[in-house]
Amino acid sequence: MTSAPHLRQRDDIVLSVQNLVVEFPAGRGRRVYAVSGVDFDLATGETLGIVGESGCGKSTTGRAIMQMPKPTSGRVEFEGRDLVGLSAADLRSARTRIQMIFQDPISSLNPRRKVWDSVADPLRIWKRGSEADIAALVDRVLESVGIDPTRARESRPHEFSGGQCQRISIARALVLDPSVLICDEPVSALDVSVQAQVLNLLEDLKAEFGLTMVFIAHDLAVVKNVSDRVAVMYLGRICEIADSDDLYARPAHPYTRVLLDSIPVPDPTVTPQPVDLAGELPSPMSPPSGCRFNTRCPSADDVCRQEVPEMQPIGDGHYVACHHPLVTPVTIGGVV
Amino acid sequence: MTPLQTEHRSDVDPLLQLDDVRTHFKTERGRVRAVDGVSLTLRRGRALGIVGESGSGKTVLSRTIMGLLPSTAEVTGSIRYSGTELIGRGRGGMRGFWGREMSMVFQNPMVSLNPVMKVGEQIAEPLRLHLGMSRSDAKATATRLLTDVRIPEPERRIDQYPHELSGGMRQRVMIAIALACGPSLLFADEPTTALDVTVQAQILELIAEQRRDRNMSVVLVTHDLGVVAGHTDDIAVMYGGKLVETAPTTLLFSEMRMPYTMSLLRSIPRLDDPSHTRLPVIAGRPPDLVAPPSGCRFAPRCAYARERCHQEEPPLVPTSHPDHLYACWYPVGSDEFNEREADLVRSGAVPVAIARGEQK
Amino acid sequence: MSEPSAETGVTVPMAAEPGRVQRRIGIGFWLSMSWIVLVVLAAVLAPWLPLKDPDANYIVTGTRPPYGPSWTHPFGTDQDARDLFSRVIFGARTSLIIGFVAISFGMIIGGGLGIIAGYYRKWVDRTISVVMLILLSFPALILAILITSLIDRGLFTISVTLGILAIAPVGRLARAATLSFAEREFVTAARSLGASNGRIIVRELLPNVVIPMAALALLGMAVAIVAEGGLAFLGLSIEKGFTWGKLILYGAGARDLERAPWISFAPILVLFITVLALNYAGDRIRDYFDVKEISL
Amino acid sequence: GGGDAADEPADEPATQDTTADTEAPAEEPVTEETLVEETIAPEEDLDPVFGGTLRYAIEADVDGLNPTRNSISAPGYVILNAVFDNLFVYDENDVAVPFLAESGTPSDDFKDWTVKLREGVTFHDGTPLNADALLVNFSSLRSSALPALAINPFFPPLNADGTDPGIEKVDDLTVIYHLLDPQAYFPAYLTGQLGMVGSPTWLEAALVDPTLNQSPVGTGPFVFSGRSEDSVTTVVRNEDWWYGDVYLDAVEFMPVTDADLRVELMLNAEIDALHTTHFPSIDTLEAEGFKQVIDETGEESFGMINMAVPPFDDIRAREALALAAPIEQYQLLINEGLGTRANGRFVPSSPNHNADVVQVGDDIAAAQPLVAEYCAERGDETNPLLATTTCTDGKINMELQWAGPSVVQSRIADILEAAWSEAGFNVTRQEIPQDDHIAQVAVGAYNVVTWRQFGAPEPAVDNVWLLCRTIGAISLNWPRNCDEARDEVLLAAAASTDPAERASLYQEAEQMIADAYTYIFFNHTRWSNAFADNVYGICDRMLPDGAHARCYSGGAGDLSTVWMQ
Amino acid sequence: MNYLFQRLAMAVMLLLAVSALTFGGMNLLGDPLFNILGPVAADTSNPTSVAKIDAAKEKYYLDRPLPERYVRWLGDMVTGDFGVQFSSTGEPPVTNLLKERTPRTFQLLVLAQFMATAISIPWALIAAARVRRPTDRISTVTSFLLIALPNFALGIILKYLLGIKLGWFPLTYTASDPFFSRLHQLILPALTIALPAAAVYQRLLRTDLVTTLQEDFILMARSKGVPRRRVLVRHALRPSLFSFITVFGINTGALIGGSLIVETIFRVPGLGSAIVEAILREDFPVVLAIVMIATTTFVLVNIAVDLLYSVLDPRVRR
Ligand SMILES: Nc1ncnc2c1ncn2[C@@H]1O[C@H](COP(=O)(O)OP(=O)(O)OP(=O)(O)O)[C@@H](O)[C@H]1O
Ligand SMILES: Nc1ncnc2c1ncn2[C@@H]1O[C@H](COP(=O)(O)OP(=O)(O)OP(=O)(O)O)[C@@H](O)[C@H]1O
Ligand SMILES: [Mg+2]
Ligand SMILES: [Mg+2]
Repeated sequence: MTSAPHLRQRDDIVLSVQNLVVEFPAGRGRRVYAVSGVDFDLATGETLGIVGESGCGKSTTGRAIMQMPKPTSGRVEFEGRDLVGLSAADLRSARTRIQMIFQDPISSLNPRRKVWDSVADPLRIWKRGSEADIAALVDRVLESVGIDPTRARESRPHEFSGGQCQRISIARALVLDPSVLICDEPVSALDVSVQAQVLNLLEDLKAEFGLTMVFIAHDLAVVKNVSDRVAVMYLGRICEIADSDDLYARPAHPYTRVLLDSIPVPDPTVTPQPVDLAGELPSPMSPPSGCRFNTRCPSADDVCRQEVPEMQPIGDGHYVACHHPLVTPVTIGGVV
Repeated sequence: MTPLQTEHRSDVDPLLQLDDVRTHFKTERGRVRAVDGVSLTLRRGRALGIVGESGSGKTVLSRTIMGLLPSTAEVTGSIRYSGTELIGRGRGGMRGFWGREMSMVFQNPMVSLNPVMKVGEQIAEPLRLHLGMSRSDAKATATRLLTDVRIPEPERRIDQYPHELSGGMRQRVMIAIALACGPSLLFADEPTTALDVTVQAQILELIAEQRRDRNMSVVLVTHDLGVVAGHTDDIAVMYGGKLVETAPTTLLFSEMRMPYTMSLLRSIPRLDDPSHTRLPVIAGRPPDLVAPPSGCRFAPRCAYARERCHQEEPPLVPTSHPDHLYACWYPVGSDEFNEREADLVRSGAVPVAIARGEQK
Repeated sequence: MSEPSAETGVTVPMAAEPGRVQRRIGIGFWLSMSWIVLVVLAAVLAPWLPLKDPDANYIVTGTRPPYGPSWTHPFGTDQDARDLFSRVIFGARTSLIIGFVAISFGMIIGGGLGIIAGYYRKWVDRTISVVMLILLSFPALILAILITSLIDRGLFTISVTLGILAIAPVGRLARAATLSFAEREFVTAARSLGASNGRIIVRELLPNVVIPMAALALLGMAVAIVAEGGLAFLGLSIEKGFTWGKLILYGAGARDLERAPWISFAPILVLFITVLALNYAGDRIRDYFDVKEISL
Repeated sequence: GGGDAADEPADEPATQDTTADTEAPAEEPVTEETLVEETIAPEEDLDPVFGGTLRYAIEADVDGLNPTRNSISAPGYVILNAVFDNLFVYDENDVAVPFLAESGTPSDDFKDWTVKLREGVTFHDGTPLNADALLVNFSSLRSSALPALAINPFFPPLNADGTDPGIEKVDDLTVIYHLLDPQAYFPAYLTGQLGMVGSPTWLEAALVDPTLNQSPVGTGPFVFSGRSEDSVTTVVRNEDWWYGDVYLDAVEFMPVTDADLRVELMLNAEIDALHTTHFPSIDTLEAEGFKQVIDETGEESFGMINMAVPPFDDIRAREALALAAPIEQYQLLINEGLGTRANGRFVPSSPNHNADVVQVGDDIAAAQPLVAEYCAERGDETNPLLATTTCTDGKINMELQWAGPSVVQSRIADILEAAWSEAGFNVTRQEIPQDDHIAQVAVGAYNVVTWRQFGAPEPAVDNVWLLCRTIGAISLNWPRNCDEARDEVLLAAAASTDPAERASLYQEAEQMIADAYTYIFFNHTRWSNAFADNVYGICDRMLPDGAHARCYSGGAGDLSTVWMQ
Repeated sequence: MNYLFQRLAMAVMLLLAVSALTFGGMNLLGDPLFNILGPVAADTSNPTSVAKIDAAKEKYYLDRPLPERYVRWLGDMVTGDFGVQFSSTGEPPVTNLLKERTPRTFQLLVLAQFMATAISIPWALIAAARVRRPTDRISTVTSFLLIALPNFALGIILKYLLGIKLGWFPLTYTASDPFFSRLHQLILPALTIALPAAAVYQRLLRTDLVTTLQEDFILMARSKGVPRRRVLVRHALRPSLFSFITVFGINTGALIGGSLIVETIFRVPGLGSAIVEAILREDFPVVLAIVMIATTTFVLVNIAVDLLYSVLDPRVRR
């Protein structure tokens, strides 16, 4: 565990992901190194945000937690059990405790089924109560996400807007009363106005259902808004993890800095900063050695090119994997 | 370059003048009023941002100006480009403008380049067609253009196919194509939504730079207020096919009048807000453009709307600043508005911080 | 495996976008369906309809058949003075049975295999795809002739043989449709909700795959009917009784075409309209549900 | 007269779509002219010219062109007559006279025939024609699979040492054929397959390489030049034919199975000649004024019954079948009223015709009681072919088999089935390819088939289909009808040189054939050879003794005198 | 390279499977002996026949187990020896038949596919350029009619109208005629194949063109000021050719076996008519050989189509 000092030793950890590696075969013996050794944990009631550029492995991480697909190696400890080794049957039932919401609200609902049925389905699969109980529960959950249950009984997904579809899939994820909810870019496809509705809804539901969430997005501002902690990913690895406000206030990794600088601010008085980022994102099929960011990092040197940086603490709950962090490391609790 | 550009001084007469432009589509469901009476002016060398929610008619408006609409579209009103009327010119009539006078950068660089033609060919095509360049001249020019848009190793790239380039590079290629014949007006329709933030920043920077170097006018279509804030001179806000507010950028942000503009801005999560800040939302969904609501089209979703908003359509009126126009009966800052705002803050729908922060 | 024809002969399914304008299916569709229903009804009810005996020789003494269309024989008679109108209707019975049995067989086997291949992927898909590829690369009509000549030329054998030919195209369609749906997130979602594979296939995939298949069923029925005609034309269709194909063949000699064109043209016309109606209806269903089809 | 020696299998119902055969009401007297009728205007004043390629459409392709190995049917004779010369040919009076042979002399008992060859004739490949050549031909024929079956019953079996007692070389140009029975008309055999002489060099090579069966080498007026199976067989002029000048540069034989199409091709001038047995075609060609040679003395079309197995081992079942046969309808529909109804093997103008023999049919009422009687008595025996009882519910189960696919054959089956069903037969239809069909009939795996046969101008040659001795595991006596008394009559007729005696013997045999109900005669086959207007010299061959050769028989004739303009 | 190798390996496997199935099926269901010897095969009581049967069994290895026979056949085939025809009148090598007939069928198909392509591409371009306007609707109706017309019916009609009534084309195919007149003789059969094929191709291509024409890169091309016709031909056509060439490929393979009806109607003695006869005669070596030719062509054409994809679309290149 030395390489993952940011994993916390607390009793209320529901989900702990350790050294998660996911690789995909890419034909002709090549592999896509989608996720290469990711560690994080999640305490009850906490929301962890994951940000990063397209292709950095955010979704893969999320799905690997659900064991869809099974990770190449690593542990996914959920409520004390390692999901990686579970039998198919055990996994099926474990999955009811972790749920996922997807980026594309429309394709995550079956176009040929009434949305009410889609929401009721999980209950039917697990035979949670009589048909009447199920109906009552579904109606209640639909109402709590702001969808009229009567309309839901009669309508198919295409009769709802994107935002409504996203609410419906949230409802479907919630009927089984999961303890962890993984949201994979749930608002990226939505308009800002609708995005705000969904973000607020998630906040409300979190309180109502006592959810623990992993929130994946590429928009740092959105992530920051919903998360307690944020992990920044770059090319399959976490490069920085910190409390949301802390990350914004004191970014320690050069990549985090770049990300923050790139975000356009809706304020004409702020002149946009030229982005200090060289070159292109390397291919996940041949990631650079050493620090994966070294090819584009302004302060990269030979060490960065050769040695993989370890996670190191640089503040309270603030960790960075960088040889040359922008913030000087601090001592926490006697450890370096 | 073309006589049009040398004859007129930039701020004397407008490069583009729209007057009551309406673009309607005939569909099986009825008439879609995608653009419904838009008037606006764009001066030479300036950057205009068009913002609005999805489906508000931004794309249709820019394509109307370009004359790139499907045959189901009906356009009325007047669009004058450097004094020349564009409406009614037909495809053949517009072709002379495309590429040379005005050109366009599309939203998704992944699908806007011909996948089966080499990048170089695609850049060279307008050069050869419009400027009658020889093959080798066109190739040399194409290489130069690639250098201009900051593509490393342009000689190699020119013989590559789009899929061999990253998204950011493809968007640069698109810009190179758009710039090839030295247009006076560049439409950029959400040029960065498909790109990562880091790339987005670079592309926006590139467009701004090219605009300055070439003294072009740019129309930047986007739904992201952050993008327009940093990269435009003027902003036009669209809602439901109509222009609801237009002003120079700084003015708009400091003195926005339209509750819609304000709500839009408020609903964006901001980095400098602490996490878990509650976002004020715009309830409901954008209007159906086949049967738009009567009165103010935003009224059904507007937290500040009153009876009148549902009955009468507000005209576009100027504020004290002649370039700042808005269409609202009870604009931000009016008594009726403030009254409602106070209610909302009290009820918690609008967090105090935001209400205060936005009213500067 | 990216076989040459992996993407071939196949359909990719539809995306019902939100708020998408529902197109009308059109009058042509209803016309086509009416014709199909009419033919099916006539065929089913043929024995109870006031039709002439299709096997009787209505020779008018002192004259020599074939007789041209008239009040007594609306479609005329064949060389043996048999009433073509009732023969065409009775022929519809066999032709439609062949079409129906063939495509049902193809749908059940091919559709099942296709969905399984598309859903389970990996070696299951590879195995099934190879089987389909083998079936597909075997020249269809030759396979049909071979099987029927080696077994027999009964109604059942011919129908099933044509059904076997339908397996690969239907299977590929079902596979492609399944693949495209299986990648959608609602399937992932269902799995994450703990739905079993069987349930996902039946509840989530089947309803979506059924529509492109329905379109294909109509087209496939048309193809099977025509294929039977082809066999008949080679003289290799069913031995006992007659089909449209056999009726056409009876009048297809050069001399009969010249002196009595109705003998082959009456069944050709009915076959043609039926195939047209099936094709058109299938095509409309496909368009209506926005199934992108490459081909049959 | 003599005939096609090894006529067998290819003789059946032709595979084509349209080979309909016909006849007219039996009562109608058939005039002398219908025997061989030439509709060709005399053309004495025209001088033959050299050159031209004649395109000749034949009704089917042939599977081989070796007269000693392949069974030759009418289309085969059309081609082979061009490449080969026969030892004997029929003259215009149907007497077999020497042609490639210089003479043929019988022993007193007509059992040994000495045949002397012409001198100085060579085959196309340069091999000289001599007695050894005949020996090679004979042995090749005797060892063949099917043609041998038609020959062997008349010759002694091979000796243990492999030598053949059937033929004996006398000198370089003379052989003696040793027969089992007295055959007064043996030369007739030598007008057919047995008398076609192929190059021994070629025949021996063909034994090793059977593909050579496709490229015949004879002494005839034309030299085989090339063959593309199912499309065209080409022969070119033999510049030094021993018998004289040949005018045509080449002849192309093209199989066109569709009779209608053959006529269309003629009308379109895509071909110059054709042969056909299709009555409407003959009609059309006549209406269009083409030159035609018509011959109705040849084969008959009939239904044939297998007597070896139940139910038709019982004469009542056969008689019922014959009585119920819809002969009138067959004439009207299949033959379109254009054919001549047959009552037996001979046309009425033949001296061998027995006017008392009338083919029964069209009498369902008379058939029904016979069926009932049969079923009552023998209804629970087994029909081995169908593997059912001979009767079910008082109906006789039977199979009707024909060679197909063929539209006309299916129509015939429709008509027969309808009538027979009414009479109390439960008909199972069985359409099988020609080759199989013949094989099935040869091994006796059938109940009833439609068939075409009895084409030899000399009736003795047709004995092979009728004698007891040709019954076996493979029978050429297809119905397996062994009647010793009839055999005696037939053999006596073959040995008789007295025309009157001969005629009465054949008439007696006709009655015996009719009494057995093994054949249901429908009609006489009418063969027409038709030619385009610019084709001349048809049937102009003069024989060495100065007589005219018989024109066309069984759809095949001689092209050596033909020329085109 | 590696990829091509994989494809070829796959193709070989496919051919093995198809041949094994055909070989097995035919030998299990039919009796080759009967087809070699004819009725003699049934004559088991006669010693000479028995000798012949034994000789044939020996010669054709009929007394060996099926797998062994298959392997022997396969070995021969690989060396170009397809065995001899089963025929009671001689044993001509199957290769003779193939040599004669294959070129005819191939000429027919090349001509047909050429005509189909030459008709369908301009047709599709015209229709796509005028989507949903009268021209397009008429063309759709036309293609529907053509597709719904069974090829035997179309063959009969063409033969009757153009061949018999109008006499524009000869009714026979004569193998001995010079090349160009044989080509002339092939026009009607080729047209019978080409018309429905053209209709199918047209519909596919039109649909794809319509889809392509809605792509952003087409709009992009137009916004560059590229003339309409050039947009259509230069920008839209190539990326729209995929389904077209895919089906073209499949069709080419299918037609080898599927041309038999047309070959029968127009009496072109090609592979199609040969295989029908062979199947009816249970002439297994010929059936196998033609099935192998058809399958090999199918597989090769499809590999070619695959390679063509990468020519058409650089994205597919590896
Ligand atoms: N099933 C798969 N097979 C092969 N490669 C895959 C697969 N899924 C993902 N990848 C690759 O793994 C890498 C990480 O993908 P992932 O979807 O996790 O990225 P992401 O961060 O979610 O990106 P985005 O923001 O675009 O959703 C990418 O390079 C992607 O192409
Ligand atoms: N060809 C067309 N036919 C019918 N309606 C159309 C057509 N094109 C656009 N529309 C409609 O016009 C309206 C405006 O569309 P437009 O694309 O301009 O929106 P936008 O503001 O650009 O949205 P986005 O942010 O999603 O790009 C939408 O309701 C759209 O459905
Ligand atoms: Mg993702
Ligand atoms: Mg847009």
